[in-house]
Amino acid sequence: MNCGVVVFPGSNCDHDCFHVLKHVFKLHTEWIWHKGGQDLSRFDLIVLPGGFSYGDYLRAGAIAQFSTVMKEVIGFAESGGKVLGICNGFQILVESGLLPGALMQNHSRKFICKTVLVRVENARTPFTQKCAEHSVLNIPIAHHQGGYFIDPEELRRLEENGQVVLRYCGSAGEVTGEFNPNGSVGNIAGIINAGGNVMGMMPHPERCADPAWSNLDGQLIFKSIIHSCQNGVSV
Amino acid sequence: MLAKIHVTFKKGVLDPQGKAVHHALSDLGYKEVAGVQVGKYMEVQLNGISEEEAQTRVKEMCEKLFANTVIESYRFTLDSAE
Amino acid sequence: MLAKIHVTFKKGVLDPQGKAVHHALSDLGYKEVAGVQVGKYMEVQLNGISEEEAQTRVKEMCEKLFANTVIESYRFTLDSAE
Amino acid sequence: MKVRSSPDITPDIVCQHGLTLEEYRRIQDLLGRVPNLTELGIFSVMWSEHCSYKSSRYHLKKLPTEGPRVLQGPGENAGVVDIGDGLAVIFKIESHNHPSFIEPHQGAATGVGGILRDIFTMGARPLALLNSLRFGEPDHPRTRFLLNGVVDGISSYGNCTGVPTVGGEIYFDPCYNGNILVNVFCLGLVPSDKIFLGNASGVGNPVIYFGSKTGRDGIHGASMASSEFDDSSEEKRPTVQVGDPFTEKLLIEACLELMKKDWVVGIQDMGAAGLTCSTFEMAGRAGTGIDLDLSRVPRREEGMTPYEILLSESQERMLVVVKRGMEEEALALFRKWDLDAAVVGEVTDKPVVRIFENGNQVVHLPVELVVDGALDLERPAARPTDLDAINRIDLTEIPEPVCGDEVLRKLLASANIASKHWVYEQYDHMVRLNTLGLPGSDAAVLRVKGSKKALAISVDCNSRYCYLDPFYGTQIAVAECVRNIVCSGGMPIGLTNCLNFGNPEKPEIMWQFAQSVAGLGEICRFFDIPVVSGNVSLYNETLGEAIYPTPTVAVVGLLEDRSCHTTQWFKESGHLIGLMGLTLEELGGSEYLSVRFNRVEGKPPHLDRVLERSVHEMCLALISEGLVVSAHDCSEGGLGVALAESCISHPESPRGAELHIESTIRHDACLFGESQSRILVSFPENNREAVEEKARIMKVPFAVIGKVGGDSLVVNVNEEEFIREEVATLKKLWMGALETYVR
Ligand SMILES: Nc1ncnc2c1ncn2[C@@H]1O[C@H](COP(=O)(O)OP(=O)(O)O)[C@@H](O)[C@H]1O
Ligand SMILES: [Mg+2]
Repeated sequence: MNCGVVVFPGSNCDHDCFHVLKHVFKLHTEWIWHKGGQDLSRFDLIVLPGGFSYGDYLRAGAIAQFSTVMKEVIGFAESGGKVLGICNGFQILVESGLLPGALMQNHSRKFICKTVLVRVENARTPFTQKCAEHSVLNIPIAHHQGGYFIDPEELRRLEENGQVVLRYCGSAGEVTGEFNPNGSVGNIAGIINAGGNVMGMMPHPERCADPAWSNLDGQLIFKSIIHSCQNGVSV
Repeated sequence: MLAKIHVTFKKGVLDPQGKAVHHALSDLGYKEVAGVQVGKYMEVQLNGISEEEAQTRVKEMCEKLFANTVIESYRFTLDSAE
Repeated sequence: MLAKIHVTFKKGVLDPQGKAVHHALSDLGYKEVAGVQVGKYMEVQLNGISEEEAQTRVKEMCEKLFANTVIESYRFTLDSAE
Repeated sequence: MKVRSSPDITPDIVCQHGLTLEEYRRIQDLLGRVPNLTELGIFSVMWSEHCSYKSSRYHLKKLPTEGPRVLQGPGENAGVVDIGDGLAVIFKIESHNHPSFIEPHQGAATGVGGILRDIFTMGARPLALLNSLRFGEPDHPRTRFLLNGVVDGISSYGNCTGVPTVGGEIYFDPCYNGNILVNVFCLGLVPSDKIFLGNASGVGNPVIYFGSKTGRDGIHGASMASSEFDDSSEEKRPTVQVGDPFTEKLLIEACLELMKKDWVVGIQDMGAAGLTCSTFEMAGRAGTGIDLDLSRVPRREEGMTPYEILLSESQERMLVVVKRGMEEEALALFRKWDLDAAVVGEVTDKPVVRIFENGNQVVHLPVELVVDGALDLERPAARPTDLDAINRIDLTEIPEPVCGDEVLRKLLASANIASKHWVYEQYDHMVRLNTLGLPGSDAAVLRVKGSKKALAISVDCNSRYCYLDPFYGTQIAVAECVRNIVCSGGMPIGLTNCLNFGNPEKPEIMWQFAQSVAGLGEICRFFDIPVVSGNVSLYNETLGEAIYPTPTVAVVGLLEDRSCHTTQWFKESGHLIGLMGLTLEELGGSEYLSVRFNRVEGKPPHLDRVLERSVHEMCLALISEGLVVSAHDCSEGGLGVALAESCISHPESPRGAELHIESTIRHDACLFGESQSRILVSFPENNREAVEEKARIMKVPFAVIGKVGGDSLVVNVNEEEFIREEVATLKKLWMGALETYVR
């Protein structure tokens, strides 16, 4: 299985994603430089990592969507390749139109870094199939613009299609405002495209996937992807 | 030519910053404040193009970059004196 | 009454956002762009005060809250129709 | 020698440059002529307190700076300590106090930027940031604004550059009402044979400028950092710079890529005093000279004069000397990272810096005269006459509380003791996957990838103690910092310090300074911890009111085995709780006196160095042998607060505890006094004998004082209940206090 981690100027979780894919899961992993020019078809998975691409000036992900590599990533996704956008990667995916909606400044207007709980809303995606349906994962978040927004009409469609994959919740899985760290509509923490091959999530699974820590919930996301790449999965 | 661009949240999109600023103003005793909207303002200096061209080009820049039209709307004026 | 407030960096102060946006626009092929400034735009709805009062009050708000006068300057207009 | 002349230099102009007429005379004598205005500007920044350490150097010389692990002591951009396995850590702490008071967000942000550059300029990838902050009293009208701005600034800059901010400390005290402190620490990791220095050697080698363009920002910044505030400081405002963390991130990556090449000769960031300082210092260290052509310097604004270009403190800029012939490759590398870059000069053999602009020579100055010419001042020192009165305290005047509940609640909700999660959750403290010990315990713990090792880091200073006794107060700062390190499982290997004081021209301040440095030197020698870097910030005064002496120290500790890292919270019901060290009847300078009676007086707690060291050794032994599962030192708020924190700081599930303490001293001193050299540990009952045996062998007073369990913290003193409070209540108070305040 071949993995690629895109490096934008200002990416800073690129090393973390690379580390987990290569050193924890022992997958063949390469860097993909933002200036493009690589044939991406040999990859099974492309990760858009967290960070502050182009400083996230103006709006998170706004400038990165125009980088040369994003044209290639869009092509890769359109031909069915799996793309995982984490945090800033999620922001870039919505800015570039690969995923619907937008990510707004947190309601607190502050950056938030802490471990939160998310409930798996759809365990039949290539990114979550190793999770139990409605199980609760412990995953860190670290963002300033993580409030997911989408208009009510489209939200209904997302929900009906099972495209809402992760929601912020309490320890018993309760999805209430109390457990919403950033003001996301419907406590949404992660979504998938209609094709089922592009997923964006604000929490950082790579931060809880290295055995140096006791919390390994993030491994479920990576194991799901690996499993689906190796066995194929229908959505 | 100077393009002056305003980007604000669309109606129905909550503006957390506006809300917070409103709150802060109330705390400071500005009871006359009934609402606050916080947006962005950009000035783009353009060289060597006609006003007509500028119209299309700036519109494009707004749609592509300055505003995320899912949540924001924009308007701009062109000032050929500057 | 609606106060429309513009806050921008003072002359000579580095505007990192403007710099990055300028760079991005050049990369996108907008060669006509000679400079970009990114600032803030605020609309404050005011109720039940006279224009004269509003002048002083909004000025105060700008100094206290909206602009960081160490590095930013502000200007505002009052629109009594809105 | 032809140097462009400039308008006559009047005494007024000299003063505006922060130089005394005596210093100006010295310049003329040593130079053998009158300097021009640009040259005067150079002297003003290079001879400022900030760059020349003229008031402090005499004292700093007495610090122990060597040790078997030290690869680089003070004098370079940062200190370097070997950690084995071919790796070394580079670290330093620096102040950005004045700029942060004027513009908290940008001041703090650019402070982070500056310290990051000090670290990666030496070849290290920055691994972690910490900060030590001091604000005025919570009720002061500006405190909330300053706190918000500073935290925002640190968060925006650190987060964007992808360097985790893993710890720090915050205190509030009226003495900082007019002078906040923002001290920022950074640590980087580097192969021990790949350390880069700020050296301009090799005659004929090109000097390359890279990073952001030069603007008019921050001119006079360095001299501002060295002069006292008065009411007119407001007008000095435009000297504040705006940071561009995105460019800094590119600089980090570009520098680390550059340093893989074998043609980098020397490199230095442009910090205070900008291009001037880096040019002169790099030549100075190599004993060479530099010819600089200002017309090639990338600029942001039109019409900048040589004076402005040389003194600008625009951020995110670097200077590098590469081997001749490699300039094109270097420039290509910088282009790859979208950075501005240009060859701006050349290394020469005569130790003189010559600066040209469009062919005209505008500066011609001997390097040594500029770098080392400032006189070391042995400023007069005198013990403050009111100190004796302040040190006296009559405990009989202080009523003892019958019950400790309310005091404990008050202490936990006081801004100085309350949880700082509102702050550190705004910092990305996890990025780069090294933070094993997250903020919220005694020290931050970072793994060292590629080895079994880990690092523990803490910053500390209780300035109240330093005010009451600068010598012992400073020693306590070091002792506490080391205690935090050993509680986390680390062995101290190096120290850096940031000495924040008032106006050194006042003998009382100079006395505080001299005492503090003497105390620091002595304790570091005793603990055998080398001081490898540091920073001095003087003139922290407004309208004649000085801050308390605040010698912030940061200690770095090494864990040979990262699995031995320990946290402060109780782990399981049924575990026993033990206390190392002695509790004396000491209330001087305590948070208790301040919170309950609004008094800052008495003497700081006694520090028994020998006992302190034994406690460190015992704690480390217990941890490395796996005998204890938690360790927490007693600091502000004493044993009572340490117990409460051990109960409530568990990130998921707080625990209760029941204590039975035997005591012959006042109850308030027993629970809230701040006796030093005490560490609270918890362990499974099975280990009791082994732990007690360890205490006997190591001659550390030790007592098992209670047991973990239940929903409440219950403290009985001499079999009488003194505290009973539900942990949920305590946790809520402690967690919410700062957040409630900031809102
Ligand atoms: N300014 C800050 N930035 C980041 N973390 C902080 C800051 N202030 C305090 N913390 C964290 O909060 C915890 C408690 O700090 P403190 O009460 O100062 O500890 P101690 O008394 O053991 O020195 C520590 O983990 C510390 O790193
Ligand atoms: Mg501690």
